[in-house]
Amino acid sequence: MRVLRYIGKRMLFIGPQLFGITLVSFFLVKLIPGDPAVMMLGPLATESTLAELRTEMGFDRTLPEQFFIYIKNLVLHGDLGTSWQTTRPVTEDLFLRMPATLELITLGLLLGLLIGVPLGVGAAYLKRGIVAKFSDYYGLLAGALPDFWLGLVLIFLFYTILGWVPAPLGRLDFFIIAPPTVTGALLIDSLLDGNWSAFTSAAGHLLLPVITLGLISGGPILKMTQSTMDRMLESDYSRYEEMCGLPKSVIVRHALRNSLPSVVTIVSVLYGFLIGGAVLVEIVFSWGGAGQYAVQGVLNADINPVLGFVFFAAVLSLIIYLIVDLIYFAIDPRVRG
Amino acid sequence: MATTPEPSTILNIEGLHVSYPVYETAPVRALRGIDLQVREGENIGLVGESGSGKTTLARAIMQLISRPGRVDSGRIEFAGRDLSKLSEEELRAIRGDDIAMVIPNPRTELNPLVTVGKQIANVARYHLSLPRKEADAMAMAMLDAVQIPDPKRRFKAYPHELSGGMAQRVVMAIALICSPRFIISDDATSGLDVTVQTQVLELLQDLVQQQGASMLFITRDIGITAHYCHQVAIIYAGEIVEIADTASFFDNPQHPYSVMLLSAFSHNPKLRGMWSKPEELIENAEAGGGCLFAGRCVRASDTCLKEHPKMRSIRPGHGVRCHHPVER
Amino acid sequence: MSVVLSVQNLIKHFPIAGSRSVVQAVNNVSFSVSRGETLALVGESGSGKTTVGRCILGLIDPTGGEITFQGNRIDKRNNVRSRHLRGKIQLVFQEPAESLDPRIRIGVTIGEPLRSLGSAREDRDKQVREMARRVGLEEEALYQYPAELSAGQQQRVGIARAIITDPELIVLDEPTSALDPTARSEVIDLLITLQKELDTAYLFISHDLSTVRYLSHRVAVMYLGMIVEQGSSQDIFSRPRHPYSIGLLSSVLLPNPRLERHSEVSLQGEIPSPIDLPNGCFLASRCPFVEAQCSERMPDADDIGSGHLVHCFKHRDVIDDEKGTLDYYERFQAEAEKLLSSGQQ
Amino acid sequence: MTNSQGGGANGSTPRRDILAGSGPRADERRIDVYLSRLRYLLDVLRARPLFAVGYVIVATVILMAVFAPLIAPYPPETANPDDFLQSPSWRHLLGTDATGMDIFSRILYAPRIDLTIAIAGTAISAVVGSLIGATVGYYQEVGGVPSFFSGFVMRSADVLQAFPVFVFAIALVAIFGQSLQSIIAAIAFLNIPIYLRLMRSQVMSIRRMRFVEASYVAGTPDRYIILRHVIPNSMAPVLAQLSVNIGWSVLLTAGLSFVGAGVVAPTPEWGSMIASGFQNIITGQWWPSVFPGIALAITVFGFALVGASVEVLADPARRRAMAGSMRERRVKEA
Repeated sequence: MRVLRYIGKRMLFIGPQLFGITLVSFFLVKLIPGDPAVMMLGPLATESTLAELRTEMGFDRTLPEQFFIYIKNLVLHGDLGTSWQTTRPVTEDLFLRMPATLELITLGLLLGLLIGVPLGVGAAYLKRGIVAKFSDYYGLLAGALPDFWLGLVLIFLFYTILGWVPAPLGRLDFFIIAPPTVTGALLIDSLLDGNWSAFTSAAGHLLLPVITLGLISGGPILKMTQSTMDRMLESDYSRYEEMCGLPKSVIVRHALRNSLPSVVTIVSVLYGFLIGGAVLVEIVFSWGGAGQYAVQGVLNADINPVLGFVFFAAVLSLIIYLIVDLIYFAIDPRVRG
Repeated sequence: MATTPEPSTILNIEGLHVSYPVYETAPVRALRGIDLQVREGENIGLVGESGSGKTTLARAIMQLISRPGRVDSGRIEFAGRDLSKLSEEELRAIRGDDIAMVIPNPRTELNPLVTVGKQIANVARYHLSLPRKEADAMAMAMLDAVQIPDPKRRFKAYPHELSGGMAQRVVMAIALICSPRFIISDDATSGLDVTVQTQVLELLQDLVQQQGASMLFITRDIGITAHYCHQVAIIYAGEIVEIADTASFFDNPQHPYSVMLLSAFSHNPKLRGMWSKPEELIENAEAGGGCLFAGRCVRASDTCLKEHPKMRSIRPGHGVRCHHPVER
Repeated sequence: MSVVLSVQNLIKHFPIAGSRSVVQAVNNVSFSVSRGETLALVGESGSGKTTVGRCILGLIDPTGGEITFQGNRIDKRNNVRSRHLRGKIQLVFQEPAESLDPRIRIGVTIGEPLRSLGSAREDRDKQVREMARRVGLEEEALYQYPAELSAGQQQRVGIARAIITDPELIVLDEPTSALDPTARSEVIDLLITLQKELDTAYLFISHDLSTVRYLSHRVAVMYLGMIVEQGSSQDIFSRPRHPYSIGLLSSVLLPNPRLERHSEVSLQGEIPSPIDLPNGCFLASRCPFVEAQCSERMPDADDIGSGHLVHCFKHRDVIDDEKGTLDYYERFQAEAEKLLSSGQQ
Repeated sequence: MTNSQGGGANGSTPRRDILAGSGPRADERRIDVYLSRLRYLLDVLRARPLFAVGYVIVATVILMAVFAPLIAPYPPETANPDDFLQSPSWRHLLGTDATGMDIFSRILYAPRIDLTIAIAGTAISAVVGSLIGATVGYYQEVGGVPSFFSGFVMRSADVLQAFPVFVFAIALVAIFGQSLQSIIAAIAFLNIPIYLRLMRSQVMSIRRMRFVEASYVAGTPDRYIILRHVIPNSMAPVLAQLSVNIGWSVLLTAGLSFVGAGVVAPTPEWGSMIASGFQNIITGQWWPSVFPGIALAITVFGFALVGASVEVLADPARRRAMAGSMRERRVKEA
């Protein structure tokens, strides 16, 4: 099987790539000023207790030694160290928070696709129609609005003024008992649990952040769809299909299929960006996602969460790129050949 | 000059003008009054240099002039119907069904993501309203008819997996599957190697004859028309300057431009010296309203610069647009 | 005649990404070009003729074989860019527009090769003017940009840039095939005149047989990376012996409906892929004269007199000399002259 | 020769220098070219008035930044505890924030920081990224050390692509301290891969162009080929990217400040202003956050429009379409 051989080949590269990323991020993050020992014990700690803690955490070793230990723990035990802020293993923290982020950005990008692709196709199909005009403005505007600001405005409108949605504080109302964690995505877990009230509460909390991300990411998806569709409809083979008298609907369908690789690419790029980039929206909605966790880590010289997050994000990105390649594989026979 | 179409005329073009606007300068007049009649079952070769308007004519017949170009005046009648009066829907029914196009460089013009079998079948499916299975069977038969070896396997092939000659045959299958009455070949074999080209040309000629279709064979290669066409028309700067039966044309080419083309082909320095002006002496005579070829013509007189020549017949079936046709 | 360029057993294989097989673009090609001589490499697309030219120009590295230029071996270290060879080998491309930098004035483009030869600026200016005059460009053109010139003029610029270093050899890669008939014949005439003046050797790469016939002294016919037949232009066009050469020549459609083609030697099917070529003769699958030994081994070159080399087991049986009808170019010329030389005012 | 002026062999009249591409006639032509470009720009603006809006926005924002001290009614960093959270009024056009600073004045001052960071960051990344990209692209297919180098650069860019860039930027600022320079450095660093890839793919296609090969065969040094032929012919998409990228960098700067890893509090900056008004919005005081956001959005919108117009201006296909729409307009007018 060609596909399997291809996946195998990709897997071979993933190891070195992850190592490279961990290496770079480790030495970089270690440069962040601030002594974790001082931060943990407070300004009143004595020099000896500080030194003790440093030895305990391995900070007295040379950087390459520290890196070696870090990698050894990661490979042998899947251990990414502990966060001094939460005093819990980073792996556990991330398994809790990463699904929150992923649920948010997956739904956000789905909404973006639902907005961007139909508008893009419509705008390319009827170049001078009202849809094209609207798409033009929408694309420019979505690229210009800061997502965190849009989130705030939505909160002001739908929570403060209209009161249609729950308070922007986390993923569930405080009185709702969270369903047992299976996937970490609350919508799915609550359904699996049959917990309807948790489901509606989770959905209500998701509404505004997902709309925020969807409206913003709809812009680039729309632009990419429109420009690729334009190109495809102007392409030699679309013109040829026109000469053969095929119905316009067939021509557009074929053009859309030929445009899919670019749409998939832009979605994957957005996904990769949002794993960290959604942190702004997470902060606005007090989401408690992985991005927030990492940013807290950076700002407080809490190194392990940052490294762990980078590692998780890299693994996810690499998985996404693999999926993208598989989609290309399915769509385009030339890649297969 | 509107001639009454003979009963057997399938395509009748009268006074067709097409132009493309150009930013900040005068529009390019791609076609300037084309008159052309094609009779049923006839194969007419249209020869011209690049930029002479050949492809524009093909697209005009299909009613698919690419924006921002447009038809300024003139009419195109196909089987008695004025094509410009038809709705987009009616035109779609004609394209690919009654009038089909054979294109060059098929490997970039076939959809890369669809198997060639499906691309052939699609045309039959939508024009003949066939169910998928029957359309597929028909496409398979067509692949066989264009002499593609192992049609079963090729049916599932993608365009990039085919050689140039194979892809050209696929395009012919697409053009012929609905048994069109009129086929336009736009420089169709120009991308092929010569040893393959003759095979493809012969096949195309056979199939077109079998179906009794007419053909407009557009080409840059005047050599092809000598062997595969009934009539030859020479187009220069958007005008047909000479039109005749093949034998009559090659025995007695009358327009200085036709003679120049033939002498260029011969590479005979003496003949070329006789019939072409060196590049530095070529002048732009377009503005004067005279003959468009006057600036490059070795026979040009004052009349040529002032007066635009009309198409006239010196002998039956042989028209020439020239004040001083070559006489032998 | 002194040999300027000699190519021995040239091989070029291109690796295919993600595969162990290679594209066998050039397989064992040998030829030489002398001073003041034009050798035409003729073949269809994929025959490897352009690749041969690129190997000589150092644009790609050959896989095997030897290229000798004026007694110096050309290889990776010692190529057309090396100081002692610089400007001695020049080239003219097929696409005149693409061979000129659209953002640079014609005069600067023509003079650029002198830059690396270290000639003084004033000197360069003088030479640029001189070259422009030689190729028939007006001085005004030197201040223009490529887009402002016609295709024929652009090609003249390409030629001026090539001859300004007074090269020993010019590789002409299909210099006329993108031009219209009239511009084409003018460029050909220019090339012939310049060769007479400068005594340069031309390696003329082309698929256009009628141009080749007119322009070249010797012809090498290439098929799938091999020279299947080479000899004087006269021999190849009027007494071709290799079935491929005959098929190629008889495929050309000349503008005279009365000239019948030789369909008995027409080649079947299409050119096989240059990946995993067979052991025997590459033409075996298409040749009407094929026999058992053809698919077993590659025929060696057979010299049939005055440097006319043929790679074919059956070349003696292929064509009936008595008929002598093969050179239908000759007949076309004769008829064309009869017809077209009358009637001028 | 028809020309009487240039060919004089006596040398008394100065020869026009062809190789330098200058001289009176060359200058004349150059002016013509500029004039015709300007005319085209005006025609495009007439056909797409929205582009004109873009230019107006960009110009206004820049003027705002320059003349802020003259226009602003209040000093931008002075808190007035008595006047905190005032809603918009004639006294405070856009209201005041929680510390009592005048929002209108702060919005006027903000582009000084935001634009400086965005423009400097984009410019640095464009220059550095393009140069590296051009070198990598030019030597891509050459064996030996250069090929190893380009492989290394591209793998590094790949690794960078799998990085969560935003968190990475925050980390960079954290490492180098919250100064203007380190924010610029972070923005530049984030944008470098964009230009690197863009330029590399361009150069790789230009590298195969015939005119580059002709130069190569003639023995012209690589450095000259890259600077004279390759880069000038590859710049168009980079230029089209610039303006859009400045807008994006403004957003990124604001985002950094919003999470607290960018410009520090009293300094007027749109992102940090939105952040400081964040808590008030839930209680209904919308103006401290909403107005800076609008200013930010309009600015980015303006740069995006200018970017889009550059793309249109550089595209020859649009030039043809332009001719078509002008004909239609003439028909309508007649």
